[in-house]
Formats: sequence, C-alpha cells, structure tokens
Amino acid sequence: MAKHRGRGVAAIEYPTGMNQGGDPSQAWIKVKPDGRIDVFAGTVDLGQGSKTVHTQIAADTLGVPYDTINMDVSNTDSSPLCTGTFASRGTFIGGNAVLIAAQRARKKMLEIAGEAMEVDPDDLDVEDGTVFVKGSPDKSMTVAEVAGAATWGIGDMITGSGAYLKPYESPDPDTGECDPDHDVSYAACVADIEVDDETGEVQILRLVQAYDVGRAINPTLVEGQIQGGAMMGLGLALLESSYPYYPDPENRGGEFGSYLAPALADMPEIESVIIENHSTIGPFGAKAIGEMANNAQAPAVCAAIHDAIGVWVPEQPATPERVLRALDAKKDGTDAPRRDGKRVIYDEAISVSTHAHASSKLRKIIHA
Amino acid sequence: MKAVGARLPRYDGLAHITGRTTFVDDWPTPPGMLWAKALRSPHHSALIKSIDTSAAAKLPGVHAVVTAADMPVNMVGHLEALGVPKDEPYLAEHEVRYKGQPIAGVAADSEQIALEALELIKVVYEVRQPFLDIRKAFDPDEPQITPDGNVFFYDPHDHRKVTKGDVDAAFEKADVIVQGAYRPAAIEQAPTETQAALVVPEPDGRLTVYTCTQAMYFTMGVLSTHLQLAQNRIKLVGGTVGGGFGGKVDSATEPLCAVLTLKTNRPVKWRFTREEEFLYASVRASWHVEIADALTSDGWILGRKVMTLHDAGAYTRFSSYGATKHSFHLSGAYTIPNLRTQAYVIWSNHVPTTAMRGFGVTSASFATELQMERSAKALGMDPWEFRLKNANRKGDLMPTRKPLEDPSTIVTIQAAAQAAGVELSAGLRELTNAPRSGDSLPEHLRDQPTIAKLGDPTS
Amino acid sequence: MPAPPELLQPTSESEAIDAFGDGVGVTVVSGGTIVVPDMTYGRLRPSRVVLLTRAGMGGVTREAGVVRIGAGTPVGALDDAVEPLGSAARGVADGEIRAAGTVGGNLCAGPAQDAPRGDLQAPLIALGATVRSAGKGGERSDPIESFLGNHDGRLVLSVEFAEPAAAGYARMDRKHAHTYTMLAVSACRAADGSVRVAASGVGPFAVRLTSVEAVLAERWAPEAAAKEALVDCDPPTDALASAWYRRRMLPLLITRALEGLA
Amino acid sequence: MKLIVNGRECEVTRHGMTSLLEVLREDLGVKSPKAGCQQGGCGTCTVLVDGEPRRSCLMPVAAADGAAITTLEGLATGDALSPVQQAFHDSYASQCGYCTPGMVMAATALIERNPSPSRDDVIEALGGHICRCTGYVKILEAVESIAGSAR
Repeated sequence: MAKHRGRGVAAIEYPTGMNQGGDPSQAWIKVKPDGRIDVFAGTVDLGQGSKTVHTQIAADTLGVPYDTINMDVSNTDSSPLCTGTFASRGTFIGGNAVLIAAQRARKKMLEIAGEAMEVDPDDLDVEDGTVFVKGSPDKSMTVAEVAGAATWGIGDMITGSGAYLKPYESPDPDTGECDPDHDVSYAACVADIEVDDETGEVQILRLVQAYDVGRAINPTLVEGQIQGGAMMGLGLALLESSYPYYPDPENRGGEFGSYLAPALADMPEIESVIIENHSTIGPFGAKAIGEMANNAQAPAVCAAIHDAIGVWVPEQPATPERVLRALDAKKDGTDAPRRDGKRVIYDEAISVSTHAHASSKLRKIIHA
Repeated sequence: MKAVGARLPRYDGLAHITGRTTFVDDWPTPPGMLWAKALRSPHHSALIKSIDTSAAAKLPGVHAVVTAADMPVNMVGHLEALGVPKDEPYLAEHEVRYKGQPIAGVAADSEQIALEALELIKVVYEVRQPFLDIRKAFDPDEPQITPDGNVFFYDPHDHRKVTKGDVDAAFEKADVIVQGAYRPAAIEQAPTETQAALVVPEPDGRLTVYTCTQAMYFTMGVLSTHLQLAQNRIKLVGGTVGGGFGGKVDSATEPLCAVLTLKTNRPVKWRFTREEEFLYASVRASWHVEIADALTSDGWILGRKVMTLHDAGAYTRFSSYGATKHSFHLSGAYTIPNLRTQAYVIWSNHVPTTAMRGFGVTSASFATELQMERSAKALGMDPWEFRLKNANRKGDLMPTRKPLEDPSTIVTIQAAAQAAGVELSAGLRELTNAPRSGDSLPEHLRDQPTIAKLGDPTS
Repeated sequence: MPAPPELLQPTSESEAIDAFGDGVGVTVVSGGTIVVPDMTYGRLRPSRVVLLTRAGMGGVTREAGVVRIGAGTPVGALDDAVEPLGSAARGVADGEIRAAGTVGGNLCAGPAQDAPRGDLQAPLIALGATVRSAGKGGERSDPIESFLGNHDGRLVLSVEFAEPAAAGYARMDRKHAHTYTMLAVSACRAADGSVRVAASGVGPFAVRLTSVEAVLAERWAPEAAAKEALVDCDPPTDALASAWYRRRMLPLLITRALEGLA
Repeated sequence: MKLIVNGRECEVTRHGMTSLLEVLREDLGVKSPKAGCQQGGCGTCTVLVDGEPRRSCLMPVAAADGAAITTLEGLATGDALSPVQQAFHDSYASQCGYCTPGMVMAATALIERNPSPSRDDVIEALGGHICRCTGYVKILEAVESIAGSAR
C-alpha cells in the first residue's frame, strides 16, 4: 500500500454570453425627487451577486454613491426583459444594459442640472453624488438638488433606459463559421493530488487557479465564483454522478447521503489569481467568470492522477473503483494504447469501435 | 470613491445574514393555498394505455386533478423561437420516455393529501425496452425514441458540423496520431433551494407567479404559451433564487401550479422534494467524446477530428444549443488550423438534460485537456511546454474562424505556474500572446483561413 | 383521508412497553431521523406512533466489565464508547444527526432508499452484544445477529455486552459528513480470546463474518482470514459503490480492523 | 404544545408528529429554516433547540414541546448582528443565502460551545451542511475569523 502524489495542469477558455447571441437584456433607471436612484433590470440573482455588480456599475456610471441605489429585479411588471441568468451573461450583457441606461440617465441629469445652473451640460460632470462644473468644483449641485429641480422646478423626470443585444447569428451548416460570442475568458488550474493505490481513493490537496476575467467589478465576488466553481469542479472530477453506473439508469442517489455533492471535509487548499485583461466592450472591461469556474479542475485532476500513478481515467468522475480498475489494467498490461502505424489509440474498451454495431456510421468518424 | 473594482458588501448580504431574504417558499402562505404534487412515471419507457383519476379526485381535501387534456397548450419548445421543433409534452399523454416523467398533477389542502391522491390515480402502461447507450444510436436493433429515430436533426445534417482547413491532409502529414475517448458525467445542479413555484389568482384576474426561475421573461413566455394568456395577464415575482447552476431554466413547476390555479381559483404551490430534484429534474448531460489529433514530432497540433455524442435524455430542451456551443470550443485554448468536428444530439430514456454551469463547454474542456495531456506524453514532451507552444495568440482563429483579439491562454498558464511553484523554462516564461512570427509561426499556421467580414486580424 | 396517527408519549420504560404492547400496527419513533422523513415523503403513514423522546430509556452504564446501553441513548453520546462502537458512532452522519438518532433506531434501521444504514450494528455484533427487547411474550434477550432484521414486533430496550480485550475498526465512506458509510468492519477479541468480526455495508443489515472468525480461531492469519469474508455476505451495488468495489475492499478493511487486535 | 421561538411563546396545535420545521414555517411564519431536503441531508433547516443545533426537518414537534427554539431571525439584537452573523457578512460567506440560516445556527452553537475551535472542529460542526455556491472557503474564513479573535 502506498500513497502517490501527482500534479496536473489544465488550461481552458470560455465564451461570454449566449452562444450565437440573440439574447437581449434591458434596464431602466429613474431618479426619485430626493436624488435616490431606482434601477430596474431583469437579471435574476442566483447568489453570484448580480444585484451587487449591477449596482456598482450603475453607481460609477451615474456618479452617485453605491448605497443611494435601489436595485430591483423583483418582478416582470417593473423589470424590463432579461433573457436570463445563464450562459455567463449577467455581468456582461445585463451589466452593459445597466451601463447604457445609466449613461442615458446621467446625460439627462446633466441636462437638467445645466438648465438649473444655467451652464452648458457638456461642461458638467458628476461624482459621488455631486454635479459640478468641470474645472470649478465650487459651482455644484447635489444629485438630490438636481432631482428636486427636475421634479418641482422644471417639471421633468430623470430617467434612462438601455438595452444590450448581439443579434442572433446562424452558423454555416457545413463549416460552423460565425461570430458566436462577445468575448472570451481564460483560466489555468494546477491540481496537486494524492492517490491511495490500494483503495483507489483520490484526495485533492491543492488547487491553484488563474483566471482572466477582464475586469473584476467586485473582486471578492469574483473570488467567490472561483472558489465555488473549484468545489463544483472537484465534484465533477471525483465525486458526482447522476448515474453512477451510466448508461445504466439504476442506483441513482436520491439524497445528499448518497449523491456525493462536495462538503466542507472535501475542501482542498484553494488559491486564486485574478488577471485583469480588459475586454474592449464589456462593462468597465469585464468579461465572464461564472460558468467557466468549474471547467478546469476535472482535467487537471485527471492529469495529476496520471502523473501520480501512470493511469488514465477518461470516464468521469474518477471514482475509487475506476482508479483501481485502471491500476489493475496497468498491472495486467492491458492499459497500453494500441499502436497502428503512426496511430496511438487509447480507450478502445469504451469507444464506439467496441460498443456500436458494425454497421454504425459512428465507427468511421475519427477512425477513418 | 469608485464602486467598480471595490470590495463593496453584497447588496443582499444583510438580508441573507438576518434571515430576511424571501425565497419562493418563504412568501407568507396566502389564504386557501393548495399544495401540488405530480404523478410520475415509474418506467423508463412505456406506452400509456389509460389514466383514471376519478378516485383521486374524490379524495376529501383534493381540489383538482389535471392531466395533459387540461393543459391549454401541452407542448412548448424551449427553443421554438430558434426553429428547434417542440417535442416535450408538459404532462405525458400517450407515452412516457423517462422514469419520473410527470403524468398528472393534484392540488390538495396539504402535501400529505396530495401524495395520497397520487396513489389513487390508476395508469395502465405497456412497458417498452429503454434506449440507454448513446454509442448505439445508429444501431439497427436498438429501441427508437421517436418515429424519426434517436438523433436530433440539424438541418441539413444529423449533427453539428465544424470544419476548418484540410483535416485529411493534416492527418496524412502527421508524425503521430493520438486518439482517445472521454466520458463526462451527468450531474445534478443540486442548488440548496429545490425548484418551487406559487401561483396566486389576483382579484383583477391576473396571475401572480412566485418563481425561482433563472430567467423570468423566458419562463413568462413559456407560461403564457402553455396557458394561452397574454403576457400582461401574468406577473412573475422572483429574481432572488437559492442557487441555480442552470437547473432552473426549464419552467418545471410554474405551468402545473398555474393550471391548477385556473381550475380551482385558489393559490397553488409546488415545491420539489430533494428526491424529485435528484432523480427526476433535469441534469447536466452525459457526453461521449472521441478525439484524434494529428501531431508533429516537435509538438505542433496540425489537425483534430472529433466525434461527440450528447445524451440529451428523453427530450431536446436546450440540447441542440449545448452541442453547438460544445462544437465551437473543441480546440480549447489552443490553435488548431485543421479541424473537423461532428456533434450528435442523441435522445435516450434518461431524464431530459438541461443547462448547467459551463453548458457544452465543460465537457469539451475535459475531453480536450485530457487529450492534450496524452498527446504531450505520447510525444515525450513536457505538458506545460506543449500547451504553451500551441496556445492561442492574437489573430489566431477559433473553430468558428472568429479571430481572437487578445487571448490569455499564455498569461493564465504562466500565472498558475508561478502561483503553484512550477518552474517554467526562461523561454516559456517569456512567451507572450503577440501575433505569430518567427518560431511561433510554423508553416501550418501561415495561412489560417480568415473570413472577409471580420477582416485580417493581424493587420 | 385517514385519521392522523394516534400518538403515545410514554414517560418511562414501563409505559413504553405498555404502549408498544405486541407491536402490531405500532411505529416506534425515537430520534425521528428515519420515520419523520419517511412520513414527510408519504412513504409511511403510521396508524399508531409511540414517541420515546420522554421515555427516558437512554444512558450508558459500565459495571464489572459489562456495558449496558439504553435504546434511547443518542448516537452522539457514544463518541467515547468502548471500541469499536465509539469509532463507528463518531462516523455516523454529523453531530446534529447523531444528537437525534438513537441506538434503538440504529439497530432497527434497514437500508435507506439507495445506501446502507445502521452503522452501530456491526460493532455490536463484534462485541457479542445481546439485545433486550419487549413485545409479544414479554421481555427477552437475543444475540444481536439474530435480532437484526427480525425486529418486527419488538421494542428495543437496551443492548449489553462485555468489554472486549481488544478491538479494531476500519471504515470507508466518501468523506462527506453526511454520506452513508459505504463499508465498515468491526473486530473484537473477547476476554476468553475468541474473535468476532462483522461488517456494515454488505447487505440490508450488518453481517457477522463467521468464516473469517473460523480461520482466526485456527491461527492468527488476518490476510488469509480476510479472504474468506465473501463466503458470509454478498455485498450490494448501490449509489455509493458497486458490489465489485465492496468485494475488493472488504478483505482490506478486515485486515485493517484486525490490526487493532494484533 | 408550546414552543418558545426566539423568546416568544407560541401555542402549537398541529399533530405531534409534524416536523418542527413545518410548524415553524407554516404555522408560526418563521421562514429562515429552509426545507432544503427534508431528509436530514443538507442542514438548511438547522435551528437551536435549547441551545443545541438540530435538524428541524427530522424532529417531531412533540419532541420539542416546551423547548426554546432559536432561529436566524432571533440572533440579532435590534440592528446589532451577532458575532457570527457579522463574521459571515464581513467574509461574504453567503452567496445565494439559502444555506446561510443553517450554517449560521450551526456555527453559533459551535462558538457558544467552543469559542476558539480548530479547523477540524469547524469541519466537524459544519461538515454536514451543504453549500453549493461558495465552495465553503469564505464560510470557513468567517468562522475562523471569530475563532481567531477569541484566541
């Protein structure tokens, strides 16, 4: 019996926004008579923090403090359309909609302030809740005063609405040619693991991950996505399966006692590096982070298993049974890839060449 | 002070930490509220010969029992707007295609009564052999999920095809070809909040729908089509969800509650049990990916062929979308000029699958990265060097031929190596994503095909 | 709808025995960890419930080398119990579940929907425990291995065993605090030198591995003995592990557990 | 039956085998404990029963008769968060917030019992609570920050 340590790396990329586009988000903003801001968007907050991120984007774009904003995504009567919180689109597409709405509300605010102050709106700026004349910050009005002037003096309303959409694009049916995304995020993950060659148990000791997220609108929330994604990736790598004996549909786990979602005891050391390579079109340079955060761990762990004990486990998850069976095959010498001329062929035992009928066209696709 | 870039407290943090956040299940119980439960198929595949709900309807405390016939429109396709044919009935009609498929719904005074009522619904099935192994999708003797077979049709092909360059020439020219098969697993999204909906009839005839959907307008569209109600007759209340991860985009609970509300004129709530969530709600798909890479002995990837089988489960839902997205990421964070990928969406008698974090790409990343590792080992090359050598550079083309403006493969690998204490050679440490030239521009990358509308990326 | 169950809440062991009667149609609830979810999920609709929370049937006593554990003792009170019972108890779910679940319930626990349960059964077999129970025909004591799976009509009152001379325990789970134990082996050497070995996770209830014991009675050869384990049980495939994996691991866990007796 | 819920005495008229969770949520309107699984497996329903953390989905309400029940709603004093609440807030230990009520109650009981728990103690106390969002990193940081200040 021995425990073996191994290290593996994986590098991945991930697109921002719904594949092929066609997924709008909208937002609108109104300013109350006391200068407090209501932002309405349709972005559902699943916990990733879109309410927070949208509020930060609105605050800086409008030039008002974070805590003067209500972010309302609560219902379809007041919230405008959002295609949904999925496909790594919340910060980028929802955020861009909020950004555009806020730019328009800001413009309106400065127009009204210009009228009230008898100044050209182009000479005005707004920061921290104060509208002021560029170059002479003494000449100023608070946003509350501007909103009051709009409401009670001028008889107008400070609002702004915005939407963001990349129109739907169909791929060429023969080549796949198209422009399917807004931007691309990148990540690399290094996994350090330990394998028990007697039980087949794999323990992840450390995950080190570097993510290019464009711009971290809220770095703590980005860390939260990276850390949460790491544990979900750990689940994919080692633990979770809706069909433990796939494709057999039986023996599924129907409770947390038998479906192996990662728990606190599974947590390895997790280290995150955030790289900010700004997007040219994302809000404040942001790209996506949410989904990709669980993609790199499983391949890095499998590479580390190979590094540790010299076996490949190409079926997810790398359960103790799969690891042991792979070790058995290595011992028997049955794990070696078949060589056919310059071809090195792995995994024939699980491939269509073994499982599909002799007449199946699937057998010819990559073997030809 | 700038908000962007600052570690500001969560907007909803205080509400979470004091227990004031209101999830669907937490709204005050409206007077007269009924609880819904669904009768689910015990078989993976069967014809439904008859359904008798009369005994269930008579059980005291039961206010309505509904079947497919009660749905104003029973079938709504998730991607109908994109031309993907609808194929999934909300309540099963003539057949069931997976264990757990909903057949009938009950609204009762309590969950316990609703559960008892389900036991009184008599369904006569003619059980069929299930189709489970997607590798056998084209086998002649396997059960057929639909009259048109087991494979989704991407007009004009039966698969999503991506081709670039001259793959056959690349394989001809290769020094080594490495081939492997990868099987990413189905997993459950498993948010701690199970799916739930509460529908309340309002005095003005509108329906208020409290929902945990990840996509309120999408669910509103699905609901308005099922019910044949204009969108302003429905108000969705949500936006605060106890985790989703892709599992809450299917509008699983809202239509049944709404139909039961229309039947009874009472508020109706349906909260999935954890068991329903694990066993019968949609999961991340299982995939089968086979890859062959054409390599040069000095470590370039000349070409790649991929065959992907996506186990959609019993119905299409978002699968055709997911397999297309998958296809666009089969060269990973690297540049491979000659590519031919074929991705098949296969229906089976597993539960229908849906989005989950990384939809389509998680499987591609797993398969392609493990393949990278193997190729490096087969060439006797350091896996770090192999990756960095083939890494995306400015101006390289994705499988879709979209040029990359500023890819970060190299910088993220270098950062991860540094943080993990991996010593890269000076040459690798100094690499950048600058447009290819000199050693980084080998012959096979000299004429990356570009598309006119996007222009020359390196100019 | 049927009437809600009649609920009896005895406040002493004798009241509990009376309330239980011959046990026909009675559902006994102690910690609630099994019955309450089964009721919530509609899998169980009892007509008569005897709730033991206030029956005061818990407590551990050690007297003259004999340990007696009341049926109402929470699993969490056994953290420091005699080995291998203590190790097995500490491995059950998490502290909140252990504070609720009781020894009596654990002895009567058949498998869950998709995994084994009843982690205390095997250590108690290894300890040679007897189960004192009430029911039709009055009180009686049975060796635990004959009681397991035959508890219908019996109300567990206590278990009793002599402190072993040596004990060993080995367990496999999937690390998470609340996944069920996939496989565990308990072993004890009694004061007279005899060895008893039992396994959890190899069937609906824990199993005494008499073939393993027989080899050990001949000679101290743990690895040879461990190979005999599969004569006594036929491990299942479930959500946690396949029969193949359990068969592979069982001898390993036996050898590891026997290390405690060396 | 009677429960003292967050200091308020409440009459309970439900059948004694109803789960404490259901009584809290449906009868008493105390909604922070969640029905995350009703199998005892996730920990979202954890409340303090006479100071001890218990899964309220597993407990027949009759077994809690007369007990003092503390839920997340009962931890703050006015606007002042409890130390555990404050630490969770400061550490961003909630994402979706659904596991938070159970996590905070379990952590509160732990800190009450052991003001400076080791990492293993924290894993033991919170290990049966599922969080699908945070990867547990910031939850652990939160609890360890209290433990650290106690040391």
